[in-house]
Amino acid sequence: MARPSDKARLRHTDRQREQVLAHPLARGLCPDEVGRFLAEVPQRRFPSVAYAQRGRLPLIQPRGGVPLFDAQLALTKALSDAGADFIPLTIDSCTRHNQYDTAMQLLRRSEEEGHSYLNGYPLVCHGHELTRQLYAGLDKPVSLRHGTPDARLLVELAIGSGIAEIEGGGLCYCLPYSEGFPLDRALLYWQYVDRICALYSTPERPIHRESFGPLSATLVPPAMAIVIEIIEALLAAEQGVLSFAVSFGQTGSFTQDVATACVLRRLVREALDAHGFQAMQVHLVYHQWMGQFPMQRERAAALIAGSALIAGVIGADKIVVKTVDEALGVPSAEVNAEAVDTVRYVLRTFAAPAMIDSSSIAAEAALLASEAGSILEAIYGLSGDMFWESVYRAFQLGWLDLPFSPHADNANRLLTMRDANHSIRIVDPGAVPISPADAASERRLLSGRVDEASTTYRQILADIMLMV
Amino acid sequence: MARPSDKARLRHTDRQREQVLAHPLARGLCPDEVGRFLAEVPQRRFPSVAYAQRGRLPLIQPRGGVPLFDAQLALTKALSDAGADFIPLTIDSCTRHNQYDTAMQLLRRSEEEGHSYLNGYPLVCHGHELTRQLYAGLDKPVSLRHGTPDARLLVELAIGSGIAEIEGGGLCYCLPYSEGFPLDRALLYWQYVDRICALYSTPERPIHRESFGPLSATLVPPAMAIVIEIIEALLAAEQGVLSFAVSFGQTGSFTQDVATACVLRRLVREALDAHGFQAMQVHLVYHQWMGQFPMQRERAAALIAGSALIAGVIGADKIVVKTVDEALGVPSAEVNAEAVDTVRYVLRTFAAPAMIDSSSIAAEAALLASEAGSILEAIYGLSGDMFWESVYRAFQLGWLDLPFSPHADNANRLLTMRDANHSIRIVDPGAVPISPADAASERRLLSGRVDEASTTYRQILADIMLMV
Amino acid sequence: MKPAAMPDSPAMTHPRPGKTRIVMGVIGDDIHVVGNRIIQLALEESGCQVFNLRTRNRPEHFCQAALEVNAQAIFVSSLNGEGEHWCAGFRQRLQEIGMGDVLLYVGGNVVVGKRPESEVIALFKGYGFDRVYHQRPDIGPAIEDLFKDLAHGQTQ
Amino acid sequence: MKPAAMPDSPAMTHPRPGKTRIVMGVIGDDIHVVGNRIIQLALEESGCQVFNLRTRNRPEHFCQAALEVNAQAIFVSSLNGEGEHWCAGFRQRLQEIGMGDVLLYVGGNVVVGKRPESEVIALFKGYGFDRVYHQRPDIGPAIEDLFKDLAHGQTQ
Ligand code: B12
Ligand code: B12
Repeated sequence: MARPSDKARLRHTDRQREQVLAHPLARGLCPDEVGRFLAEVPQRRFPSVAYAQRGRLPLIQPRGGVPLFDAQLALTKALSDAGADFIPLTIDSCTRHNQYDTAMQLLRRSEEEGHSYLNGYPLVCHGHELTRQLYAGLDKPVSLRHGTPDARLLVELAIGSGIAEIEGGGLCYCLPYSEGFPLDRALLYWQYVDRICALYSTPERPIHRESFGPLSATLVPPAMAIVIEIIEALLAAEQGVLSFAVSFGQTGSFTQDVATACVLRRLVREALDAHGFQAMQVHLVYHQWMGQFPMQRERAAALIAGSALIAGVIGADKIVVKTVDEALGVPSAEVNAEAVDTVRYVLRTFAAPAMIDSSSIAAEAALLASEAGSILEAIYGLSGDMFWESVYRAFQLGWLDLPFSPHADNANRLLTMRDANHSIRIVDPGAVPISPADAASERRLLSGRVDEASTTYRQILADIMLMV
Repeated sequence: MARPSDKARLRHTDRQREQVLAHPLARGLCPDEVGRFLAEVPQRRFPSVAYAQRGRLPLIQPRGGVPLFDAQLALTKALSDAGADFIPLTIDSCTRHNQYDTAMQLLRRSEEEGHSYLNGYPLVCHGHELTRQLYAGLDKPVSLRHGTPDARLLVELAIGSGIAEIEGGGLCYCLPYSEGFPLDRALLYWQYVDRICALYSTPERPIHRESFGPLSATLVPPAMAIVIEIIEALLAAEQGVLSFAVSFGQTGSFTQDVATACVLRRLVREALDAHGFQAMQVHLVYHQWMGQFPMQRERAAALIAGSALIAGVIGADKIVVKTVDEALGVPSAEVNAEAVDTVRYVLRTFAAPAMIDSSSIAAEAALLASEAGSILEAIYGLSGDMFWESVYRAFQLGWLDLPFSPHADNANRLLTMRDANHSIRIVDPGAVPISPADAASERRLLSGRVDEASTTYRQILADIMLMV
Repeated sequence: MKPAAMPDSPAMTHPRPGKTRIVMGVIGDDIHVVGNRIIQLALEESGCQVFNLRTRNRPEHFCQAALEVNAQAIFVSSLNGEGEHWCAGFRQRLQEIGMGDVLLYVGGNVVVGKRPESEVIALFKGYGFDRVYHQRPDIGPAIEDLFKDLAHGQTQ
Repeated sequence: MKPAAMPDSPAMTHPRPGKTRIVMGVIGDDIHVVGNRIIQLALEESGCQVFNLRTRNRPEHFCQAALEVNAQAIFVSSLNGEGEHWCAGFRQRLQEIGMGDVLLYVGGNVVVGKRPESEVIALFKGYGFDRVYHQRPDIGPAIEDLFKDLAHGQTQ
């Protein structure tokens, strides 16, 4: 039995750190210098402080990353002026796959040809000294948004740039974001990242970690997302991280969103306390609809407004915002700022009642809690020395199985569909260890769906295109 | 004690009807011919049928009225194609004040100069024969939307045009819609309208009546709206109307909307049953935000989407839709159709959980039910022969007092403000007979408001401009 | 229909010396009173003496009231779109009763539907209005303009 | 990085006679797989034999697979915006290995951000693509076009 524990804490990372910082693009970053720099930036640059000062409304965080420094500076100002509470730095996909040469080449082309060849900010190419200037004088937290199985160099440079929130994790940045990066290696690399975050942290200025709950953003059953979020909170806690956020993506069902929020909050707290990690503070982040967006501008705006209202209802600590151009492409600074203004407007004007409940919400929450509990217990029960090894073993066994994952080793036996309330139901659990009773409940809730028999691509597409 | 009862039913309306139909613009309308015509239009032209066939989602009704027949026909088609379940006919303000000559003059100018001088469709000028052709082949109910203290001629011609839903009432189309039309006269004229609707009705094809709950759409405390809606349901039931809808306008508070919907539904049913009107079917209609709209297009779209989601949550039978041009002026057919599409989109995609509750919703509902109950009991207790006389007496006593009413006889002693949840609170009940305990609860709930002392125009404006 | 004679609201009878005297009201068969209520409060808070005709007025109601209280300015509101019809020839009516120099402002949603801003302003300037506040929710700027115009002695 | 050699997915080995043989996959460091999954299902349901390279491919992966299975068409997907870079010179690569006549389609969000539709289509036609489906969520029309193009014997 390998329960999560601080015995798994990496005792000496120096040798590995030397290797990581030996990369030419690390440009001789010095951890001590970065430590001193972090001690001087404004305190509100640390998410734990921003969260502590939060009023009644969820904090707002857009996405945003463009190749060139000047354009990123302009975008940062526009988003801050529009009322963003967290400033994003979204990293391009080449850098996410450690293809720094391609990133450098495409950065140059973007400069020369005056339009973007990269879908984000190539931080490793720009380096931490230049990137620090993006945030000179900023008193809001900056969040690194990427999808990087091996993020060791990227995160060293990001923290070196004064970025105090690091999104990601061994599971959530491997299974949805790579075609086959070995999961065991990703889990170990993210142990290193968690450890570095802990080393840079002080009680008042902790480097904050946030897990990516939406995963493949496509028909992921909430129980699976809840389990993965709890695993990553535990893995980070093992390394000494003290400030963490779990998150999940809008499911497409109002009922299931409210139930997921309530179960995720409760179970992550229980799991941390049960393993002696009472000291870790946990927040809840809600991602606006992460699946296929409607092309029609008015519908996209309505989707953004409706999901902002749900964020208010579930009392999310932070909401990650989409724009009306989501189905088209990377949005302009104006469209992005407009999305921040609209979400802020909805959160302010539709002051939603806290703690709402209903019979359908309570039933959904009970089912999700039972399913997540069963999967976690099964993983805790696996033999082995380290909790991360049990996690890896569970993935190989198909106990952790992510619908629509590009990963070659993903079991792909877990099948899901939407019920009449648009909630995501488990048609076939595959090897996922939920109880037979829960599996039966899932299928019963599906009986409402008339065309459940037909699994033609049209019917799967209908569930994916729910919001179009 | 003058309790509502069918003893108040007008026994002989022939003489008054002759007078009404003697108006030259009645163009010799013949009630029998209209009766035969109503028996032949498609059954789905009757709201009771549309409501009975309603699926899970609220039915959608836009607003819309333009001076010229051709333009109104095009608008009718555009709204129907966009998915409207009810088709509106919004009447211009001259006709609402029985200024038929001015309406005729402005209709002609609109024709000659190619732009509108009227803010709606002058049905009395166009007549019922021409207006019938607007709806040839339509199998959806048409709703007369206006604001007319003396609607006797207008309603005769509307029903003659095949319109089977008549909005209005003695209180709701007098107090917010006239600078001083004598309320007793309005109450009697609307008894006539209710009676005509009942006479044209058959059990399968009842002419449907809908009361206008938003009233002045400005800081109206829900208890007052609930009381006025119940009064108008009772007055219509006295005249034999069998199909009725009560309505209310979005309050600006998610919590208060949910509470208002639940209390209004329950109390109107109880009041009707208590007075022997079990046969009357009652539906609940929700008006999207009726106050000052934001000029900014994206915010207006967000307000429309957010309020559509609330309509889903409260399980409204029908939602009356606003457009993104609300703050600018009468919308174009395209903008109006777009609003229908967006609301339909939100209702479909955000399948809200039915019967939600929370501690704050339950507390609000209890307070509103107690206040509405007290006011109704006081009115029932007034001496007099007819219930409508008690209603008139209550208005003179200031027991019925409408904030922001243009009516010269309105008491204007009832003062309201928003609390921290944006709910409308009673600062001073004036003569409105709510219990001292409830009045104290209202003030206690206001304590959250910091600036409650200052009643400068800026602070009142802030409550009015909540959604801007 | 409103009685042609001046409504006998208390503030109407005797203008107070020194205070800026303003007649205001909503024109046409228009019952929008919320803005009317707000404008009265705002004008009074900035020290004006306000004669409010409230809603559903004809042009002659404004002219008669302006004559009676020797008004320095008239604020005409139109929200329901009838303004284009009822405001025609407004300045001429004032000139006919010797009040041609009164400051004349109009505001609200002064035409039906969306029309080019420049076209709307030209239309009401043609009717003799000094300033036009079409689709401008905030009354603040208009009150500043009022005191600027008064300071320039545009009126006695 | 993906191994340069063809991944040994079962459908890969021996093309079935008579069925239209299509190679498909996502190009660049792009891991968007949802559309890829849907397109495979749709093509198979319309009777094609599909060789799916899945995600994170280079142009040479497509060319090698097309040669190996003697493909009649190649469906290239690009969602993350890297298409403009990786699709350059695609037709030329095919010509160099004697596959110059293969039908070549591209679709998804093929450039970064919003660019004029005409400019995007011209760009990829310049790379040698027969058809370009930029920001077109529905795969239906592309499959119809495929059978039309095949019927015109544009390919052996
Ligand atoms: C609340 C409201 C109502 C309420 C009114 C309650 C009442 N008795 O007052 C109800 C529901 C009863 C109502 C009814 C109608 N309404 Co209405 N209503 C509105 C709404 C939503 C807000 C108006 C409001 O109260 N604003 C808040 C106050 C504080 O602002 P305000 O009135 O605009 O006034 C401010 C400014 O305009 C400015 N201002 C105003 N006058 C002046 C004058 C001067 C000199 C200056 C300097 C400034 C100035 O300062 C004021 C203070 O801040 C508006 C749309 C909007 N604006 O969002 C439609 C609106 C005004 N209504 C409209 C219409 C047409 C009607 C109806 C005729 C119904 C119909 N056919 O649709 C009826 C009126 C019948 C009649 N006889 O006139 C239209 C007018 C269309 C147009 N002009 O093209 C609007 C614009 C809605 C729309 N987009 O169609 N309405
Ligand atoms: C779901 C999603 C994700 C998921 C993907 C999960 C997975 N592994 O598949 C997650 C959250 C992981 C993700 C990550 C990223 N994403 Co993403 N993602 C989306 C989203 C919301 C929907 C895509 C989707 O699944 N659609 C449903 C399927 C059925 O449709 P489809 O993929 O478009 O494919 C259909 C059509 O395009 C067409 N088609 C596709 N290919 C072809 C080929 C041919 C020949 C033909 C005929 C037709 C055709 O038919 C398909 C079937 O219907 C889109 C935005 C949107 N479309 O609303 C963004 C989007 C594609 N992502 C985008 C980006 C940039 C990224 C990231 C790089 C992060 C970043 N920098 O923002 C990373 C990718 C990292 C990487 N290494 O590539 C951008 C691309 C921007 C651009 N091109 O300008 C988009 C457009 C969002 C945006 N507006 O910025 N994403």
